[in-house]
Amino acid sequence: MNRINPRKALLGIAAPVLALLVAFLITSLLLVLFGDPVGEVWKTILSWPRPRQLVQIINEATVLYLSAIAVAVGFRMNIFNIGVDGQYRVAAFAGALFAGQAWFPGPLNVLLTLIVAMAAGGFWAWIAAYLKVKRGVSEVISTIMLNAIATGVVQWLLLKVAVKQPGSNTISTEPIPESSQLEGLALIPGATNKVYTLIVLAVAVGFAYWFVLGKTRFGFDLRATGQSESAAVASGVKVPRMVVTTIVASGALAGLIGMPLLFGQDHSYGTTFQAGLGFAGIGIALLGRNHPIGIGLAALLWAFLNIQSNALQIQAGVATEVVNIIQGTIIFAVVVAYELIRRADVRLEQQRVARELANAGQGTPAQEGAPA
Amino acid sequence: GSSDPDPGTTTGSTGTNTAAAGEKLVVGIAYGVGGRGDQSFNASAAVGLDKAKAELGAEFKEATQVNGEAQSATEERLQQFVDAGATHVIGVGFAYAKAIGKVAKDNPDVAFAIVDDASPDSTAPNVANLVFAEEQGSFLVGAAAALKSKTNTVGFVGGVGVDLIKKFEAGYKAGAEAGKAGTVVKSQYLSQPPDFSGFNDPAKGKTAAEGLFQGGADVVYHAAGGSGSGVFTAAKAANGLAIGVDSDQALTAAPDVRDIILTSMVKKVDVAVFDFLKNGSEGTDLTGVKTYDLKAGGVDYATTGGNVDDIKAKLDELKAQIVAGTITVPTK
Amino acid sequence: MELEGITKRFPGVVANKDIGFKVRRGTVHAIVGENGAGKSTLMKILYGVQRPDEGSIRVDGKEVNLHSPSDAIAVGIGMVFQHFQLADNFTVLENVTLGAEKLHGIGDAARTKIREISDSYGLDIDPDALVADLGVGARQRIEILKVLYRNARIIILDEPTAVLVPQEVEELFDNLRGLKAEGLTVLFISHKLDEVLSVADSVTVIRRGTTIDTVDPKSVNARQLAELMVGSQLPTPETEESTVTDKVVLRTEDIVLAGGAATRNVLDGISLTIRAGEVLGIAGVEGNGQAELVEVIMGMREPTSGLVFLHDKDISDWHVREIREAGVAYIPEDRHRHALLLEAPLWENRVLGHQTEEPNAKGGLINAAGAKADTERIVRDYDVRTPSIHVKAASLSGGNQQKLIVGREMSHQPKVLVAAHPTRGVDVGAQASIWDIIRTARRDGLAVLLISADLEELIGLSDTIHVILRGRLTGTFDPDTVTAEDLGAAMTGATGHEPGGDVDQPSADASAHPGAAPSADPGADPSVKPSDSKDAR
Amino acid sequence: MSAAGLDVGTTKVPTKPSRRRLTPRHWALIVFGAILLMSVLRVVTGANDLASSGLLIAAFGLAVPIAMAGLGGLWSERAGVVNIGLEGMMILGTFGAGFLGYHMGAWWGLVGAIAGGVIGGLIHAVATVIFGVDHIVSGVALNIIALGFAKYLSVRFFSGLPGGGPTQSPQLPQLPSVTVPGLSDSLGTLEERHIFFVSDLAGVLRALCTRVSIVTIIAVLLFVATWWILWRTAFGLRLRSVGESPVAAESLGVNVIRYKFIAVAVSGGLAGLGGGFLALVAANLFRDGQTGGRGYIGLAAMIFGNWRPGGLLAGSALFGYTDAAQLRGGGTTVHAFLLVFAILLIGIGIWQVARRGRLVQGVLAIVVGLGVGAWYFLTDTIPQELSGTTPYVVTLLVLAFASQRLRMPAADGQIYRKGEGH
Ligand SMILES: Nc1ncnc2c1ncn2[C@@H]1O[C@H](COP(=O)(O)OP(=O)(O)OP(=O)(O)O)[C@@H](O)[C@H]1O
Ligand SMILES: Nc1ncnc2c1ncn2[C@@H]1O[C@H](COP(=O)(O)OP(=O)(O)OP(=O)(O)O)[C@@H](O)[C@H]1O
Ligand SMILES: [Mg+2]
Ligand SMILES: [Mg+2]
Repeated sequence: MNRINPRKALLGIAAPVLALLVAFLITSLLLVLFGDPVGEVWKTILSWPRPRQLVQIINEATVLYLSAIAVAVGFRMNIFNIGVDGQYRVAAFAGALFAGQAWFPGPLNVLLTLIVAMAAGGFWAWIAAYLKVKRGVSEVISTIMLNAIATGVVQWLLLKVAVKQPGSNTISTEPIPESSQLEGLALIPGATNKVYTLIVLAVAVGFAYWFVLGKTRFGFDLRATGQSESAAVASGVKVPRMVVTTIVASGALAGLIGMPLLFGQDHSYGTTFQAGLGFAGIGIALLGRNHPIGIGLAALLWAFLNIQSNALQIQAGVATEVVNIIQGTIIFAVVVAYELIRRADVRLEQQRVARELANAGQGTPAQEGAPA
Repeated sequence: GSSDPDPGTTTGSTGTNTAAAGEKLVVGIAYGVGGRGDQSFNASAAVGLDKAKAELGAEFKEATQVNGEAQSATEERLQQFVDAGATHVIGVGFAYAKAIGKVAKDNPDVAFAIVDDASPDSTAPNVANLVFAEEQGSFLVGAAAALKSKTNTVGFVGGVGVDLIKKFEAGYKAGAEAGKAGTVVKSQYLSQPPDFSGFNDPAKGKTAAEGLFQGGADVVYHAAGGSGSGVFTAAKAANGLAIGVDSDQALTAAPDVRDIILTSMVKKVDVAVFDFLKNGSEGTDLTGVKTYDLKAGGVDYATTGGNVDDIKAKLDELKAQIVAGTITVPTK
Repeated sequence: MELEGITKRFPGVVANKDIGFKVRRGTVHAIVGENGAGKSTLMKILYGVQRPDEGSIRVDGKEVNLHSPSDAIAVGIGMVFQHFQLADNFTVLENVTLGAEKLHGIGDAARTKIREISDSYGLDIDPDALVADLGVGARQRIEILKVLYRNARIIILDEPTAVLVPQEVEELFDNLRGLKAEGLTVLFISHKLDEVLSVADSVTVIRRGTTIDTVDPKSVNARQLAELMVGSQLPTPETEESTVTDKVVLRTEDIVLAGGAATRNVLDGISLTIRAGEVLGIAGVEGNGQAELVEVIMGMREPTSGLVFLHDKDISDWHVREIREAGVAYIPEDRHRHALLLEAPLWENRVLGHQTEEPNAKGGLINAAGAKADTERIVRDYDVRTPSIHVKAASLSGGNQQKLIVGREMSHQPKVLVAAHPTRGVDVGAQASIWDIIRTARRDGLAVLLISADLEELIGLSDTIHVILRGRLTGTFDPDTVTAEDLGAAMTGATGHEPGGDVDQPSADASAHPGAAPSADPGADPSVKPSDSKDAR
Repeated sequence: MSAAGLDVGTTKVPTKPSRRRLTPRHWALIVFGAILLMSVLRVVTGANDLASSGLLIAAFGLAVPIAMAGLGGLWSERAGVVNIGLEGMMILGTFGAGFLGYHMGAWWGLVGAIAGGVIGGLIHAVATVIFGVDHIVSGVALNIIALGFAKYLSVRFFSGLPGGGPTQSPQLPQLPSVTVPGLSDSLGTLEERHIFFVSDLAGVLRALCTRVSIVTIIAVLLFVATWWILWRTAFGLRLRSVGESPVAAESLGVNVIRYKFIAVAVSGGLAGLGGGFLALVAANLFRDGQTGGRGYIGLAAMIFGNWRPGGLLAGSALFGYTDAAQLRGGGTTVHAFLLVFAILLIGIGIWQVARRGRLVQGVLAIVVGLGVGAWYFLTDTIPQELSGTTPYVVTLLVLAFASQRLRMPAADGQIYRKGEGH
């Protein structure tokens, strides 16, 4: 983050651009191979979104961003939280249940609900953390299991507390009081729909992520653990405690994923509450290289593709899921591009170090030494 | 470069306009997960649509829901139909409830219909709520199951533990009791929402049905969408009987299992869809809750294959009692 | 074997430049040169791991083209890398047969063959042992067995003696002589010139990637050889006047660290005392508990029983961070694993280990500006050769990495320095400056726990030397009188000091005989002057 | 981030790795004990389905796809490539089975399944082995692509076919299955009697000789073959060596890239076969979303099994058994498990207090155990919503009680670059 190096900046931009092009080519190739209208598909996806779609893109990106940040917190410490999905489900349910009681007036209710949701998500993640630290259970397995368990437990609890609207075939928690519903921000002119008010939450979370990880001692310890567990231990990091804190933090952030949906759209938790956001978060965190701004861009790209692909069936007669192929290919292309650039970069840097050393150390016996 | 398609122009229309009178029907139909080809619920809606195309000259556009998608994506699908010039938009399945409510309010000039929901969420002046009395149909097949059972035990396989499916279960249980008092009904669900894989997992359907058959049941009713094929396989292997759902599955299931399908709880989504479009073509759009029950012919049991011929009289008697209101079928 | 005009360029560096020499069959040929001179690169070229940019290699007069290790193996070349190339979770059998399955399969025939080779060269290797359970010496012998198993006629050994004690080195050399007698050719690299002179039939000196000369070991002495290598004199660790005071700084009391269920204790009753201004050396063959002792003192491991005192405070249950904050500096044995974040810039590595201390932190925040400024200072003061403090630690040479670590650890006015192999693998220049740093700090009252496999270093720097064997302190030596051979013998438990030497070496069990060995006495009798160290001279 | 993860929580004290191998006698004893436990449980709780042949057959059916995915994971991770993309490879396998199975017949379907999986494996191999992409990134991307690709292709190729649709293929032809005629029936009679232990044993044996799909037999053979190839042949030695220490392997002339590549491709083929089983045997058709996360479960089963075929088999069997139990018997059968769990907890609690002197943990375990016991005695069944989570809960519990000694291949998840390690 220091000393912006123009060469690096250029390479940094070249990689994603190149990757997008490659993904474009590969997808086109597949479409041609299977005889689908390539032109129509790209025309649909790459057309400039209408105002209402812009709002949808921003909203979708907001939720995806929160999910990816939750995953990224773990990734920065070499922890693979596949359990974001279950954590946000538990949290969204707990939050909706709490908010629905309307124990507190409007905005306070919102604020407290956020805390409840974070606590619930954090608790669900804590189970995995505890098992990892105390029993050495890989978080990869435990979070997979906990996702499935969350589904059953939440549904069971939901049945106990659900209210049913007459004539409806779905059940949900008590809707949150109107005073706590956030109607949204009219950011995009000409759109009938509104941007989630809780986009500010996403921005705040992104900022906090950047600040805590990059600027604080805690963040330093976290990243050090991720880079080298053994070095972190020797430097005085209490790794088990760190693992618990990080997984719980990741779960708590995951708890926020459902909040924009809850307050800005669904107003209750029910059987049709959006699922699967945790998995999208993994892809986006990887695509954004765990960087707060990178993740933001990746989330927007992801949301753009999701929203634009909605029209694929209607306009091009092609399955919406083509977009998954594009998204997956982009991830591949981006990481491969970064890897190639990394290799080039390492070589250049070594060359530079060696050259400068040779100049500096002229005449000293150990000059060309790079002893191991 | 590329821009929005001009609203009003019709791209990729599939029908030719032979409508004699009234406004030209441009239909947008949004299927639930599974789509037109699911041989069950959505397929039934498609039948109604095809009929409208043939008889009313409607032209239409189709799209299918994606598993676990965002609410906004659901809304967007409907809005896209409107943008593409649809005059009538149909959402197939309760998952469209909120979206229909919202998009209908934004587009008061377009007529909307939703299948399987009559909640305040989807209520608007320009929305027709097409709902079915699944419990009534399930009651009849429950009676059929009980009458045919030699072990006095029958089974039920629900795809996903949602309320709609529990309605099937409730009717089925009541029907079994009415068919033969003391009949034991064993139920099994395959997944819990929001994991909707239970509608898509024939392997699990088969395992659950096997369990029911080996646990003493000899007739199993499924309300499990795509997992139903597994139930049929299990029934065939166990020399038992199975009951289909939504469509007349003795006609649509894989040929080798058709003979063990005792009957099907037919839910005539096609009739409801066609009704809605027919009214539309006549310029009098349906609005409000339209309940398709036994009386309205919206649900029924199927007789294909002749497996229920011997008990038909008894079933029709029960049917008459429900229509007459002497029997009230529970929904829970 | 004949080499001619070998040149190898790496990005930015010419590792080998027009190298040429001949190796006669049935001889031991040594190659010497400073760190980074290009020895390993040359050997890797001979073994097909790397391809030369120019030049040719002839074996028995025929030119060979080595694309991969398989090609080298096919022409009868075998190599023992300095860092053992063994899969820990495999058995000896699996490690040996890997890649050579065609010879005797991977089953009983191979097992028999391994036993046969092991017996005929006295290697004492059980084919079914798990490598993870074996010590360094045995691993080295497995590596040699691997080469013999493949019927290699030319054997390359890259710094085979760095981790061995003198007795093991002697055994190895006996083996080499045996091989030579059978007509095998041995090419070997070492930084220890005495060894080279004792075993080699001819010596090639490489400097800055080129061959300087090939000499007959009988016609030169070590000093001349060193001069050929670097063109200047080798500094040796010289002792100076003792600075030991009577102020006890670090003390351990009967530390026990249990091993697994069925194994013996890893540490067994370790008691030692270090005073301000004292360097306490620990000699031992790798794997005898010294690494664990360091980890216990640093708080990275919980001892099964026993206490650690810093000054008078019991720090046994303190955590690493508290211990470091209290003034214990730490130079770990494996810098890549324990001291550096290789992918992080130098200034972040400056912060590592001192995350909570000035100038790295301000409250809960990292003070990047302060850390960067201080990194600049370390780079200047400790002569860390780097273009900038923003490059990744991985791109520094090992010696410079080590200087950064030493600089970092000395920047917080430590009271105790725990240093494990502080000069391992670093070149002569860096080595000298690290020694200087330790000596200066000692003069200022620092207490140093020094663990080193380099016995010269140990003897030169320490005020007292303990020998550790199988988790116990088995002997105490005065560096002024002890020789490397004596130490080596004690380390292997071969002579004089029996393993479990608490019988005739009371120092290992000081609490039983207070005062008998004051240097190991946990301060039971504070009036005893540490006279048995340097002062007594 | 790297695929290898943190070590925290796993024991670090240099315990000698226990190399106590289980002999056939041990295995027999374990199986015997398990059957005994089931029969005791059956008699005590009256949940007759617990050891029925039907349940066991169903358990096999559910275990095979998981075991195949896990076996795929084993191949890949033994060669040092972490494979979170198993799910994607399985999905491609289901489609391959559906497409070739419909157009060319059941056996070709099997070929299609394997081919689909191999394509997925090759993508993963190219990314991780050639381009050095982080294994997790590649696996996740593969899963996303496979999901979209299978759906896209099924819309493209199955819509409009008789019995097919955008989300499913037409009915697929059946593969043969094997029943030992006389034996199966006579064991059946014995099983019906519900005699303590004898009937349970009969149930188990009957499950082994009744309607065993040919693919199940292939799967079993693949397990044996995997064990033999990886641990008894030169090829296997080399393959495992690149997962333990690629640098050492390279120094001995092993072509590391090639072995990793082969391993990941085989891994894909096996996972694909698991998908093929789902489509061809378990369901007789391809359906979108049919895998339902079984690839991840397979990965978990492999870790559960400590990267060894036997352990993996045990892991998948446990999962398959508990899943079948809850799917067939619902709450009632699962209810019986509560009793086991309660007894286990109380036992552990007593052991903790008596033998290890850990009062707090011990008492806690006993209290929770008593609670579970009370739950057992106060209820007759477990709600559907909760019983569905049985396999996941049981897997997690078993891991929690018996983890720690897991040891993955030493270089698993590390990115290998040729010639850079020495
Ligand atoms: N890929 C590389 N890029 C840059 N420098 C490298 C690379 N590989 C090795 N080096 C440097 O080359 C030097 C020698 O490395 P090498 O691997 O030959 O060590 P070695 O001689 O086998 O071991 P040791 O130095 O411990 O005896 C080290 O300084 C190392 O940092
Ligand atoms: N793979 C590599 N890439 C780039 N540079 C390298 C590589 N390997 C070695 N070097 C460089 O080549 C030079 C010679 O290294 P080499 O390993 O041959 O030294 P050496 O004589 O073995 O030193 P040592 O005594 O430390 O073992 C060093 O400057 C080193 O940094
Ligand atoms: Mg070296
Ligand atoms: Mg070297």
